[in-house]
Amino acid sequence: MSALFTGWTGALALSTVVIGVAMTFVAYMTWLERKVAARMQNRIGPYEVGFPHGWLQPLADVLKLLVKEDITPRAADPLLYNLGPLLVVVPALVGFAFLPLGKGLAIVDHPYSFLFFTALASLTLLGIFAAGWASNNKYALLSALRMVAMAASYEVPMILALLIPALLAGSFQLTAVVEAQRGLWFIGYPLVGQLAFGIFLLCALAEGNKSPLDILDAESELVAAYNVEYSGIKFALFYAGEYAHTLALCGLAATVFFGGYLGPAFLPGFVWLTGKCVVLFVLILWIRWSLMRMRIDQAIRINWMFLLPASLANLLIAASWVVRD
Amino acid sequence: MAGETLPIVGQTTAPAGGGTLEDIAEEVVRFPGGGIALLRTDALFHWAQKSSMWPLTFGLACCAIEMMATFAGRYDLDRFGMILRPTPRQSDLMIIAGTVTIKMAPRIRTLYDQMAHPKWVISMGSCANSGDHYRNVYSVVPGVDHVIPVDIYVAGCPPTPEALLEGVFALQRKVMEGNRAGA
Amino acid sequence: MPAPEVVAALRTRFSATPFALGVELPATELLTALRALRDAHGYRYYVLGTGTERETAFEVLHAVRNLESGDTLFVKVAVPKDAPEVDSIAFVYAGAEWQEREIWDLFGVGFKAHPDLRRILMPDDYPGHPLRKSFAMDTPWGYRPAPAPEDAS
Amino acid sequence: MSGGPIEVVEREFGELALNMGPQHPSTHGVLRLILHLSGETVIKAVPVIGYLHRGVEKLSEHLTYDQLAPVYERDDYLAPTANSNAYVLAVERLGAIAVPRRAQWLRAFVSEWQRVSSHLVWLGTLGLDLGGALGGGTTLYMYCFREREKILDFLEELTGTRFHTNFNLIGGARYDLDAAMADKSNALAASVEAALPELWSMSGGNPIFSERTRSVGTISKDLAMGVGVTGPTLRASGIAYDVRKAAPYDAYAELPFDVISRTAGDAEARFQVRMDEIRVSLKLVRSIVDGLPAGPIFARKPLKNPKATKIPSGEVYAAVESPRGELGFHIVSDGSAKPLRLKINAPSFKNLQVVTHILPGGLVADVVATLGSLDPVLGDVDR
Repeated sequence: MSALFTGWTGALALSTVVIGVAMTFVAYMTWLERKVAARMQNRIGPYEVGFPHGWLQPLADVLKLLVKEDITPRAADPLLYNLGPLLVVVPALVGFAFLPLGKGLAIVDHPYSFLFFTALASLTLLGIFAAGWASNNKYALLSALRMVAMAASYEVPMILALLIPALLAGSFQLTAVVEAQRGLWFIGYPLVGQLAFGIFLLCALAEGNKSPLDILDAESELVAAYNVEYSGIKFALFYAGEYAHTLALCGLAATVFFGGYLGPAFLPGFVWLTGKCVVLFVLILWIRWSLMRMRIDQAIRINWMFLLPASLANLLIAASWVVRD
Repeated sequence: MAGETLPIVGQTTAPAGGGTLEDIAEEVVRFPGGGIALLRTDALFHWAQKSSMWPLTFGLACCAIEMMATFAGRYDLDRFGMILRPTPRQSDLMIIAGTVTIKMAPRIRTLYDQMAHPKWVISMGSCANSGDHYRNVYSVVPGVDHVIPVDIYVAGCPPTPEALLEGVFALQRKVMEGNRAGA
Repeated sequence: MPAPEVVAALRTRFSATPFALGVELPATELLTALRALRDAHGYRYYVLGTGTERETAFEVLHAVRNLESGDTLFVKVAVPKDAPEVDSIAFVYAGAEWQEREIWDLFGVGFKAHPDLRRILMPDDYPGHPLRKSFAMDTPWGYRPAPAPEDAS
Repeated sequence: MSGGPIEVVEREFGELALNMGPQHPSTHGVLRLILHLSGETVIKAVPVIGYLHRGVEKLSEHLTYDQLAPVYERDDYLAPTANSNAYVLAVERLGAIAVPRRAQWLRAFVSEWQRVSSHLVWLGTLGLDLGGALGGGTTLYMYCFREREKILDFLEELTGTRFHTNFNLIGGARYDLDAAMADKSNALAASVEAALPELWSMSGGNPIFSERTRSVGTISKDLAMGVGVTGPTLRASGIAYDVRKAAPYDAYAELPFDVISRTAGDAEARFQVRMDEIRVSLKLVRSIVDGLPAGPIFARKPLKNPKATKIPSGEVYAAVESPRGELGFHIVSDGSAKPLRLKINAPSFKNLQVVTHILPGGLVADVVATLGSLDPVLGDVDR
């Protein structure tokens, strides 16, 4: 099966499929977010656009942003300014290529795919910083500086928390990690699995800048933060990139903690994966739409005082447990 | 208990200006298992602009409180695809809700210029329409059309959320026809 | 309305003439009288500062209150129209800073030794002081056009 | 690069002058705040106001006494009846016009309902400040506005308009409260009271909110007295001064209620004071409906010509406890049908002035929390 995907033509065809599927999946996740948020806030959410329940809303948003005027501020640094959106979207989308959709069905089945995925996850933050710094706007600059503080602190416990499943599965290959969960999902391991997932969830909130930790684009303080100066299709890329990044992290959590495509046979593997990913996404939405935002010093204190020691201890316990048997 | 639902006001059936495919398409061919809609790209883009109109968070006075009530749960402009965007770059509708004063007018002008084309303006409330009872006062601009071109005037002091909803539908119909003052 | 014993005390120490809401003082004694009111009589709460234009002079009023007794006392000072200048009490009551800036902005009454005397409500480069009787209400400026002939009130 | 370098003026080295401009999601209207930041901490805050200055005091020298009440309702647009109530009290005190007891009780009735609706808007915008438009804060804002819509429906049924009710006339009230509306008011009070625990759990109850508001923007007692801060902001700093108790007007002399106060003086104390005040107001509304005296609601002969009311020359100051604090009218009249000079003592104007003293030292996030807790209404500030 993976032989088919070698060579230039295969890769090209595959990447269009991945981007096509991933982009529509991301677009309809924006619809899902507005519907879940509306339900939590005792209102209806998108309804009139695409009459029954606003199913045409993402299409309308994308089309409108396509025909919008594309502004590059005169004072902005043109190279970095236009590179920003790409640097945010491309790593997030490439992440989708690594997630194994079925037994041996991963589009890119690389022995170190796990490491590659986490490395890509931090690349999006580079794009956000480039955009924030290049748009020559004080709000964007402040949010870019905040991003550096957040990324530097929240990457560390995330990587440590992700080491646990790799340790338990004994390999850095995502398909092998999923196979190792055939007996018991890694979330099932008593202390080790749950704590690792909890830490990973908090770091995913910080990376995808969702509410309790969305210090990065705190609208009430820094207007629209790094994408202040972006309009039209460049903003659409940012908007999709942010969702793609969060969904990629949810997909990773689903594969690594909740046994990716494993599940009773009556549904194919990839349906299980997307189902688990969407459930995790709704969990993040639930947290996002009910909690207030933390101050940046509180968020960073929580990270260094609590998350880092907890993930180190967790790693210690997991390592000693693996060495014992 | 506290959560009994309030009567929902405003269109819950498809508004006249489009929503179902039949309204915006020139011709729709239906066959078992699906259908093809033939429409001019112009109508498609106008439909997209109409149904995802992102207003700028920009309230001045009492009308801003009524605008906030319109965005809140009961009248819920999110039903028509309107999310509040804080920056002028990403918004395509500016709702002038309140009295325009001489100190604020240049700010409104800069904000309007920063917005990306195509953009529209709804002047909400009689203070924005004509200056209302402050019309002859030294510090008030009698009507926001002295500052920026306006597409839709919503009367009232303050206009009730239903009146603002009607203004939004009128703007949607205007966008569907494709002409706009603001350009 | 104001407490009689305080008015009496002010009349003995300063040449104060009572009026409906409090006492009227000559401009020179304003600062010392308010400091006495704050320290000796316990009027430590600043209520408001306002100006009034009479035919002959401007009047600057400061209202202070003694929170224990709940009594509000107005101190009024007359300021000549040709040289509208009076001592600022921003260092006695912090609240007076903005109120005095507003009186300067709308009436044109200067305040000596004010920490930051700038316009507060009108645009910084606005000519004239709007609340003066001589100032026409619908004066055009900036985006406000001259009133059309039939529109003039 | 394209175009010459943009010359950026930074006054002091290493300091960033950030302009939270008149259009900003969390400045409660058109307040402009120039923050001098070094990194995230605020060194100096310079508020610039006047963007909503509608020259109401100049306008009031050109309109007659009876025409002015609706104009003042547009000043503090979260509690409009408080403005016209204060104005009408001042004119009645100046002109020695008697007001029937029932009208006084009805004025207190509508003022208390609008205090609840104004505190709900404050809680909603505080949620937007702390939670952001794409976060938990919006949920709190939606629930607050859901309760407020019920109050606005009741006011619309009583007076015909949602909040600019034109309820107060010189010498009485314009609308009366019949038995059916009294029952509706009691049912509404019960329904809003039932929703308060839910609002509390979303705000005060959750640790992130109290972490964001504890010891933020603390106003000490003598700073509060010196600047003349009023209302819940003053009572949260330990000074239990309420105009309804200190200088009773309308029906407050005969209504039993307690004045809520805290001593901490920070954003959380102000939050707690306002939340308890909602309960006090709901209790007040019930006791007003129970003890409403019978009788006429307007004592003067019907107004044929608005220019007829002439007030004898003199000077008066009358104050009312609006949701933001002491709202007073200082009227100087020269015996004609128009006031010679009318000064509105706006509570938000004085509450906002304390910002220059308490913001330095905090972070940018504290600026937003402090502004939210002071609840300034810019129409009130700029008049």
